[in-house]
Order: sequence, then structure tokens, then C-alpha cells
Amino acid sequence: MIDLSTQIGPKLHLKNPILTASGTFGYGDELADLIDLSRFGGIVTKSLTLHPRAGNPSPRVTETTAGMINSIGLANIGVDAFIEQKSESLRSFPGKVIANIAGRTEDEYAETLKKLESQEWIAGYEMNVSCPNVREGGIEFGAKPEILDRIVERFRGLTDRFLMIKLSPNVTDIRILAEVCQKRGADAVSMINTVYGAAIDIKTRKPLINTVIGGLSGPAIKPIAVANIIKTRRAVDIPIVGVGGITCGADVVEFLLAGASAVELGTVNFFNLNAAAEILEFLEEYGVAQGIGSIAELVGKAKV
Amino acid sequence: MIDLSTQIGPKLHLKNPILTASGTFGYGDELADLIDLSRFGGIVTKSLTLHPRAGNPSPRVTETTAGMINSIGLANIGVDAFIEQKSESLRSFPGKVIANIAGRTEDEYAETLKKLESQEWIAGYEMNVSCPNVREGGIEFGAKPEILDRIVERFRGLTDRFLMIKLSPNVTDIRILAEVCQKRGADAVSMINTVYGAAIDIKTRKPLINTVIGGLSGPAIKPIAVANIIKTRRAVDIPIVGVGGITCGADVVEFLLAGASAVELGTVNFFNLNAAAEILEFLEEYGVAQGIGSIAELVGKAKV
Amino acid sequence: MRNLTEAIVLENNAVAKNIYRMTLKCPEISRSAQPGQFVNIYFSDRIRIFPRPFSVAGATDEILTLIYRVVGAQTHQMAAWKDGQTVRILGPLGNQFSVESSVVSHVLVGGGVGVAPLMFLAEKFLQNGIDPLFFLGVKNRDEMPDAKLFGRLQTFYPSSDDGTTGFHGTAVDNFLSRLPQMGKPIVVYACGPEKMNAALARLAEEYRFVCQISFERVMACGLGLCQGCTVKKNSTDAEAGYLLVCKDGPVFRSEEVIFDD
Amino acid sequence: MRNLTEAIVLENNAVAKNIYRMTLKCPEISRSAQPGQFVNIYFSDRIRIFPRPFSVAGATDEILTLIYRVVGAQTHQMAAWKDGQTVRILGPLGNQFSVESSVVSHVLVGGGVGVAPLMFLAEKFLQNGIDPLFFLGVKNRDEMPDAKLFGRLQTFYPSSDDGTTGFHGTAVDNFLSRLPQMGKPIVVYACGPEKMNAALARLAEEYRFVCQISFERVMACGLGLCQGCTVKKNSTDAEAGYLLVCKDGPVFRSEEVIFDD
Ligand SMILES: Cc1cc2nc3c(=O)[nH]c(=O)nc-3n(C[C@H](O)[C@H](O)[C@H](O)COP(=O)(O)OP(=O)(O)OC[C@H]3O[C@@H](n4cnc5c(N)ncnc54)[C@H](O)[C@@H]3O)c2cc1C
Ligand SMILES: Cc1cc2nc3c(=O)[nH]c(=O)nc-3n(C[C@H](O)[C@H](O)[C@H](O)COP(=O)(O)OP(=O)(O)OC[C@H]3O[C@@H](n4cnc5c(N)ncnc54)[C@H](O)[C@@H]3O)c2cc1C
Ligand SMILES: Cc1cc2nc3c(=O)[nH]c(=O)nc-3n(C[C@H](O)[C@H](O)[C@H](O)COP(=O)(O)O)c2cc1C
Ligand SMILES: Cc1cc2nc3c(=O)[nH]c(=O)nc-3n(C[C@H](O)[C@H](O)[C@H](O)COP(=O)(O)O)c2cc1C
Ligand code: FES
Ligand code: FES
Repeated sequence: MIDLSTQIGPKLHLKNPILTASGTFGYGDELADLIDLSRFGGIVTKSLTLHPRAGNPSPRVTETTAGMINSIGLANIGVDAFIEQKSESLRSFPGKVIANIAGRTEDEYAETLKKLESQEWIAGYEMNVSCPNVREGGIEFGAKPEILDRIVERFRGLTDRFLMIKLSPNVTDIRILAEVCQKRGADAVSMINTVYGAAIDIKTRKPLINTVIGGLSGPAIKPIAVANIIKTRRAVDIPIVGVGGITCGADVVEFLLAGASAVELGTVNFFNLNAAAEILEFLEEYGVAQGIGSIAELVGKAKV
Repeated sequence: MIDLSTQIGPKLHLKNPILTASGTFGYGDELADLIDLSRFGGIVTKSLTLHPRAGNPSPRVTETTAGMINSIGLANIGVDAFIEQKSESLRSFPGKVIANIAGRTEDEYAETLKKLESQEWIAGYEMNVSCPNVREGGIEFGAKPEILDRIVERFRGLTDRFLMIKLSPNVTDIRILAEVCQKRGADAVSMINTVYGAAIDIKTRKPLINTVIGGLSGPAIKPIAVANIIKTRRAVDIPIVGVGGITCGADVVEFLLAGASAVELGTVNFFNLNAAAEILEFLEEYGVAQGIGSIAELVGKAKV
Repeated sequence: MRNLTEAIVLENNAVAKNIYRMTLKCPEISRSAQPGQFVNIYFSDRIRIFPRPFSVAGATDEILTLIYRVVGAQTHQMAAWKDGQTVRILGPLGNQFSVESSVVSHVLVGGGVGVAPLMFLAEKFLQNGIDPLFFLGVKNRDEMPDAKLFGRLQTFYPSSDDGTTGFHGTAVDNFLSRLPQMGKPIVVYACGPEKMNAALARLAEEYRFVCQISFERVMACGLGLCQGCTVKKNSTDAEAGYLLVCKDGPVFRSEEVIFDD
Repeated sequence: MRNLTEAIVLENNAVAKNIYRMTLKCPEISRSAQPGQFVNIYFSDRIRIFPRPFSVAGATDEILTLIYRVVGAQTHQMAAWKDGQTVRILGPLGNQFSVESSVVSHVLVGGGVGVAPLMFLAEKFLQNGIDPLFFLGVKNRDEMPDAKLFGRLQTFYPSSDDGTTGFHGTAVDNFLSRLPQMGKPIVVYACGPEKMNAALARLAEEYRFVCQISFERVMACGLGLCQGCTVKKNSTDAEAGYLLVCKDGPVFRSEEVIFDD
């Protein structure tokens, strides 16, 4: 009987390392009738913004080899509606709720965070500074160290709760950005957000994604996520939450070994609703087979 | 009967847009007994260095979902042996031969290029400034605009032949680097080299690649290549040679529409020796179906 | 009540060129499925990761019917399924056609494989002693489903773009030609290509009839998780949002949505 | 002369636990295949893209024999192939065992599925009126291939790690125990786990016998294109290069290579 619990820095304890990835699980209440949500150690919400966002026109998603491209454009109901409509169901969720925050401007991020501080059931925040699919308030916050430095410092000043910065792989050196997050007191970094990707319909010659270039996710990008985690693990001491292409228990173990203290399930939610259950089962078996008492023993233990 | 020929800037004319990708086709003579090499519009050699290179220890390749990771480390026989052993067979190749050049230092690149200038059968050069798998002389030449600016200027001063710079997707903004290449007189840019990737064996906990992090290639990265080509096409006027995840004729059309004037076949050579033949067949059919007289009509014609 | 379950293929036969009819033993879904709703079919291969959505074309206590066109890799796979094959399936999903009382003419207008949800709806009408008017348009004779399928319909109006079967023209032309004789009020229930739907929406405005349309979008999840399957909301406010075909739809009233998105 | 062709499965049966023997109608390859050479099998799925290399375990004018262990997805697929199945296959690839004349004892040492290339080699010896000494080691009785396969051998020395069949110990232990009685000069032809190969290499040095070993590496191409399948060259010079298992090998003399890489 392996101990599945994991500690993401001093402020966040999870009963198991499986979180949902933002934007791939709605606000956490979509599937209540279909699966046992308590399987998840935590739920990360769709990115929330200060005001409701309609998002991008269609087509917003397209299939690629072993993956998909999306350009949703941070469509969400806005932080006020989120608090009003979702707090009841999320308050009763038997795991941790992490609010993912995005914004057009630094002030928008800040205002949104302040509103969420009023909700005691929110365990912490994942700051999306790496969305490839919006004109303003997307990746440029997360790609330039000097900007990231300023906003992380500001976020840190606004909350004592768990604060995690979600980083993009679409940069020359992710370590520099992770170091900035650590320096400015972030409790953790999560990686990776989607990879720039595009696809064109050869019959119509139209892009298969409204914004032409969108975000690639799914099994295809798993090696990219693992590489970024290994690199970052060598550069910073704050914990890493891994995300990118995970579909099964073996993938989760690979992420833990690479240096992730927990993982987020994204695209897999679209094609396998039982992923979390299957993963937990696998972790039990793997623990027995490898004689491991706690998954914490695996974190960063790859012989790299 | 579609005209398959394509012009890559003023200096390189290809009878068809299908080239081999460096490092995935040996020196061009490996398969002479198995396939009709004249199918290819051109052959790009394995990266050549001034001195022979043994390359990295094993394991050098591993399979990933719809792709692979490699860390060969530019193993090659060196430019002198290349000229000595391969010139005879390559001279008789009925397409264009592009020598791909890599090096530990700027001088090594330069020296290697100078030696190749003596060989009249070499149509031009692809400068590999984006290899993720070597300690020195790899991507750092291709990731920093100021360095790239200096070396491209130097390369340009050394040859009047077709000069193409191969760029990496592992950067924040590939356009800046393509602009530098254009400014310094490169005839074209090729993209993409492999994407940083890693994989770990969950039983042994060992990395599945000797250098831990290697280069991801194959079908999985196609959307990343297409996105980089679309972006770059908007930023520069020099032609783009597309590479990354191509497996079939539809992929080639997608790359042409995105803005590539020609393409390179890489990983597909490992699992489908008939790829080039099938692609040429597809282009013929596509041309008829779409009523296109020449594939040149397709270049950059995506409605983006 | 939607369920994720394993269904078993009973029959799977071609009913027209590249169009198949599949019956599945699937009580967990068939019991509660309503016309307009759809199911997700999951595939084990990891090259194409999206589940595939299909309208429920018929449902009894035990048995679920689908009618699908072979257009790509996954439907190609489906066409090869033999009886006894188990299928991972989720449903019923989405909303349904709402049948309004005090309506004189219930008009079904289908294009191509859009016939699927309408077959189910027609079935329900017949069960309730209502004779719907069923207009079905196809490209040519080869694509017209086996007449047996429509045997129980009193009024079936087939048409083909090339005139090789039924009325020469589209289902909309055919409908329009008979519209004057129809008793009002009319409700049109439609499923077909975007073009056809848009045309009907314009007519609905012009001739003031209610038009309920079943939409299609590429779907990554079918469950409201990805926000991928949008149609633009028809509204005066500029920041007007989008509707999700999988969750708010797939059936929308023509005036709810904007087509040119 | 190597060929890329479509072979047809004739037989495909288990000969031990998780070990199968497959015969293929494949004259283009079987005619020229020599012991030690291998073939590439290509799969249509695009999730796992590498072809899979397998040693030739037997070859006649018409028929190619493979012996394979089910270890993962592709070999799992192969185990399900029925007779008549067509298989995309390339070969023969790589070098071969070189049989030296003026040798008294030809010793074959195999571990597990390493038996494959040695079966073919043994066959050739028998055809040339030579009786090789065949040492085969397996984990346990379940993994020992059907005795029928070795019927024609005069001297077959099976062993198992757990002693459930034949000699109790490894093939190397077994070989070593009989080494003193063997007529010299000796040549050992080996194929098995890296550990076994390394052990034999050490013995070859100690007892001064020639040892030819068939190596395995993960292969992306099998054709010398990717430079992926290396073994370290044994040489004094520091910048010593690598050998390619697919092109320079798979068979190397023990003194040519370094194992601890
Ligand atoms: C609510 C809904 C109900 C549907 N009902 C039916 C039905 O009853 N019968 C029927 O034949 N088809 C129906 N479709 C369409 C059906 O889902 C697609 O034809 C199918 O997914 C194609 O899969 P493929 O792999 O064979 O083709 P692909 O190669 O994947 O695609 C071929 C074409 O189908 C479209 N398509 C692909 N994937 C999807 C997807 N996930 N959702 C929507 N469209 C897609 C693409 O636009 C593409 O042009 C419905 C779609 C929706 C959204
Ligand atoms: C020259 C050569 C000859 C071989 N001859 C035989 C033989 O006669 N019989 C036999 O059973 N096996 C043989 N092998 C090994 C065989 O190729 C692998 O077992 C097979 O590729 C596994 O494929 P898989 O998808 O079933 O397993 P996977 O899930 O792909 O891998 C399972 C294990 O097999 C190994 N493997 C995977 N792919 C390859 C590859 N392309 N090349 C080498 N090893 C790989 C991996 O290290 C992994 O540990 C040979 C290998 C080589 C290089
Ligand atoms: C449809 C879709 C919507 C997403 N929306 C968000 C979002 O709102 N905020 C965010 O931080 N990440 C978002 N992501 C990124 C995922 O959270 C995750 O980082 C990425 O998809 C890689 O993980 P995966 O391969 O497991 O999906 C989205 C991804 C997808 C596929
Ligand atoms: C095994 C292997 C070796 C490679 N060696 C080189 C090289 O020597 N020089 C170079 O510029 N690119 C090299 N590449 C990169 C390819 O040329 C190509 O840019 C990349 O693989 C993406 O294309 P693909 O997905 O079609 O393989 C190599 C790729 C692979 C898989
Ligand atoms: S398909 Fe994912 S929200 Fe509709
Ligand atoms: S497997 Fe590619 S060179 Fe040997």
C-alpha cells in the first residue's frame, strides 16, 4: 500500500499527485455524474479572467498526430460568475482547488486574484502567463524575464496562499524564467503549457485553427515536457508540477522521476475519462513491484 | 502533368521539392541498391565537421509516441573523408547535393566550408547552427541573434553558392533569427531542427538517451514545424525549406501552403523507404484534382 | 442520465453508398436517449485521439441505432466492425429537438447523413400518432438510403441534386415547393450541411416558422470540457458569447445562432 | 542482395513461453540470407515508428524462419498474425558469422531468444557435415524451446538458471564445464543477453579462443542511416569511434568491441 500523498512546497499538500490541467476539465463540476471526482488530488480550474471572455471564433480545436491543437482564447465565465456559480460544488470537493488566473494586463491578474482571496476554499493559484492563444495577456508575460520578475513579485505580495506560475515551452531557456519565479517567492512552477502548433486543410487551404497558430497538446508533446522538467529541476529548488501528454500511470512515474512533485492531466480527459483511476491503480502496482513506500521517493530520482 | 520543379532563391533550382533531411539519409549513397535516388530533388548530407567525430555513446535513439528522440552527437567521417570517399557517387547523383556543415567553433565551420568549395558538384550548403546534441558548436550558434549575425556574415563571405541556415524551434522567436539570416545574405533558411525532448525508463530509472535530453523528431512535431514556417514566412522574404514530421504527400502540400519552397524528409526514411515515391505520386494526383499547373503555385498560398 | 459503457455491435450494414446503419446492444444509453442527442464513440488508437460524435438515429429499451457516413479513418474502421464487436461509447449527450404541441405541420428536412437524428425523431412522431413531412436530399441516387428505412412514413419527399432520384434539387427547394400547401403553424426540424441549415434559417425568418437545427462541429471532448465546439450566439451585444454544440446543443433554434462564423 | 518485399506468413506458433517461431514465404530474402544476418519488419501503425529487427533463424530457397520473444507492443502484434498475413520486410541486413576452417570445435552459445541466429548457423554446419556443440541457456523449463527444434543436433547442451531443465546454471557455466574436454582450436559463436556476451568475451581472452558475438541495439533504421545503433570500438586511441550494429555488425569478434558502454 503505497503512500500517494505529495507535498508541493510548504503550502500545498495533496492526497495524491494527480491534478486536472487547466482548460481541460471545465470548472471541475462538469463530470460529477460520470466519474468519481475524489480520485483527483486536486482540480485546477479553467483560466479565470476579471471579466467574462467569449473566446476565439471557430474552429478552436483540431486533431493532429497523437495530439491536438487548440485556440480557445481563454473563454471563461469570469471570476465573479465563477465564485457565484461554482463555489458551492467546489467547496465540497474532497481535494484541493487551484484557481488558474489569466489576464490582459497585470492589473487584471491582480484584481482577479484579489477577488478569489475572499474564497477560503481556494487552496492556491496557478498563474497562466503562457497562453499562446490570446493577443494580449498571453505568453509575453511569461517569455520575458524582466516582466515575469515584476508580476510574480506583485502576485506574491497579494497572497500568502500557494502560488504557482505556469511556464511555456516556447522559449529559448525555461530555466531563466523558473529562476525568476523562485527568486520572487513563487511556491512552485508548473510546466508545460501548450507548444506552438499549426495545421492547414490542404483542400480548402484554410488553417484548421482560427488563430492560425494555436497550442499543441497531447501524447505528442510528452518528451518536450519531460525535457523541460529535467532542465528546470537542475536549475531551481522550488517544486515542479508536470503537465504535457500524460495518458497513463507509466507517464506519471516518468514525470515524477524527471522531477515533478505532482502532475496535471489535460488532453487525456477528452479521450479517456478513466485516466485518473487507471493511473492510481498503476501507481499502487508500481509501488509494490518496485518496493516503494511513498511516491515522494520517486520525485527527481531519474539517474540523469 | 504538374510541374514539380521549384526555385529556392536565385541560386538553387530543384527538379522537385523533395530533399533528404541531414542525418537521416547517411551521405546519400546508403540506399542506392534499394531505392531510386533520382526521385529526390536533392540530397542533404549528414552534418560534416572539420575532423571526424565519433559522436555520443549509446543509447543514441529511442522511440516516443509518433516520434523519436536522437542524440547522435554529429558523428561523421569528417569533411576530408567525405570528399575522398563520397564525391564519386554523389557527383553522379542526378539532383542537387547540399552539404550540411556543423562545427565546434566558427573557424571549424569556415574551414569545412572552404574545403567543400573545391568540389564543383556541391550545389550549396546548409549550416547546422541548431544541433541540440553537442556540448559546443550546437544550438548556441543558432539561438543568439548577435552570434548568428556574425557567423552568417562570415559564411556569406566565403561562398557564392547557395547558402541556407538551418534554424531551431527551441527559441522564443524564430523570426528574429530568420531576419538575421536574411539581413546577412543567406539564400534561404531551413526549419525545423529537432525539438528538445527526453524520456526515462521507469524500470531502470535511466534516461533513454545518453545525453538525457536529445532531439525530438517524427510525425509528432509536424504542427510545430508548420507553425514556425507560417510565422517565419510572414517575417522574411527569403525562401524557407520545411522539415519536421513529414510522412506523406498531404504533409508536403501542407508545408508548401504554409510557405515552404521545398521540404526535407527525415525520420520517415527510417520507417518508409518509399516515402519520396509515394509523395511524388500524390503531388501529381493533387495537382490534377486541384487544377494546379505547378507546385510553385502552392507556396505560401494558405489562407492565413 | 448519461453513461459511459461498452456496447455490442448487433448489425452493421451499408444502407447507401458509404453510408452504414449500425445497431448496438446498449440499454444504458438507449433507454434514455432522445431525438437530437448524440453519443461519443471512443477508439483505442492513439494516433487520432478525439472521440467521434454520432447522432442517435434510433433507440429502444435495449438497442441503439446509428447511421454514419464513411468520411475518414475512424468511420472507415467502424464500417469494418462485425457483430459481437464491443464499442466504448458515452451518451446520451447534448440537448434534444423540442416537439411543440399546437403545431399543424411537423417538417423534417435532412441533407445527406443528416438523416440520422431525423429518423429517430420521425419514429417518435409516428409513435405519438403524428405524421411528419420528411424531406431528404442527397447528391445522387447512390447516396439515397434504402427505401425500407422510410417505409412507415406516410409522407416522404426524397430529392437529389442531380435528379437521379426523387425531386430534382435540394431538400430545401423541395420543401419550399410544397410550403404553400402546408397547414400552419409549421415547425421545421433540420440536420444537414451548414449551407442547408443557413438556407433554412433565412426561410424561417422570411416565412415565420420555427426552425430547430442540429449542428455539427469538430469535437475534442463532447462534454463541455474543451470549449472547442462553438457556434456564435445571435445577439445585439458585441461581446456576445458562443454556444457549445456538445452541451448547449447540438440542437438550436435558427434565431439563436449566427451562421457566418 | 537485400530486398524490401511483402512476405506471407505460413506458420506462426509458440515454441516456448512467449517465444514464437514464424515461417514466411519470402524467396527474395531467404535465398541470400546467411547466419547472423537479420531482417527489418515494418508496421503500419504510426504510434511506434521504428521497424523491428529480427535475426534470420532459418532460410531455404523459399522460406524464411524467425524465432521471436513477445516483449512489447509490436511482437505482441506479431504473435497474433495468422497464416496468409502479408508482412512488409527488408533484408537480409548486416554481416554474418564467419566460419573458419581448420577449427576443431565449433561452439554455439545462446541465451534465451539468442537461440534464433544460432539455429540457422547450426543448420548450416549440419549441411556441411560439421557437428557443432550447441549450448542454450534459459531462465526455466517454460522458456526452453520445443526439443523438436534441436532433434538433428548430435550435441545439444541445454541449461536453465533454476535447474528445472538441463544443466543447472547459465549456458556459459555449462560451456565452461565442458571446455577442458573440447578439441582445440575452438571458435565460439554467441548470441544472448549483454551480460552473457561480456562473460564470453572475457573467457575468450583468458582461454584464447575466437568468439563471434551477435549484438542487439535499439534500431531506428537498421540501414546505417541514423547512426543510432552503436557499440564502442576497442582501440587504444582515445577518439576511438563506434561500430554500427546494423551495418558493421550485428556480428563482431569479442576483441573488436568494448562492453561497458
Ligand atoms: C453532434 C454531432 C453528431 C454527428 N452525427 C453524425 C451522424 O449521425 N452520422 C455521421 O455520419 N456523422 C455524424 N457526425 C459527424 C462525425 O462525427 C464525423 O463524420 C466523424 O467524426 C468523422 O471521423 P473520421 O475519423 O471518420 O473522419 P476524419 O478524418 O476525422 O474527418 C473527416 C471529416 O469529418 C469531420 N470531423 C472529424 N472529426 C470530427 C468530430 N470529432 N466532430 C465532428 N466532425 C468531425 C472533419 O471536419 C473532417 O472534415 C456528427 C458530428 C457531430 C458533432
Ligand atoms: C540485430 C537484432 C536482431 C534481433 N533478433 C531478434 C530475434 O531473433 N528474436 C527476438 O525475439 N528479438 C530479436 N531482437 C530484438 C527485437 O528487435 C526486439 O525485441 C523488438 O524490437 C521488440 O519490439 P516490441 O515493440 O515488441 O517491444 P518494445 O516495447 O519496443 O521494446 C521492448 C524491449 O525491446 C527492445 N527493443 C525495442 N525496439 C528495438 C529495436 N528496434 N531494436 C532492438 N531492440 C529493441 C527495447 O530495448 C525494449 O527493452 C533483435 C534485435 C536486433 C537489434
Ligand atoms: C482545449 C485546451 C484548453 C486549455 N486551456 C488552458 C487554460 O485556460 N489555461 C491554461 O493555463 N492552460 C490551458 N491549456 C493547457 C493545458 O492546461 C496543458 O498545459 C496542456 O494542454 C499540456 O498538457 P496535455 O498535453 O496533458 O493536454 C489548455 C489545453 C487544451 C488542450
Ligand atoms: C537520427 C537523426 C540524426 C540527425 N542528424 C542531423 C544532423 O547531423 N544535422 C542536422 O542538421 N540535422 C540532423 N537531424 C535533424 C533532421 O535533419 C530534421 O531536421 C529533424 O529530424 C526533423 O525532421 P523529421 O521530423 O522529418 O525527422 C537529425 C535527425 C535525426 C532523427
Ligand atoms: S467538444 Fe469539448 S466542449 Fe464541446
Ligand atoms: S539502426 Fe540506424 S544506423 Fe543502425
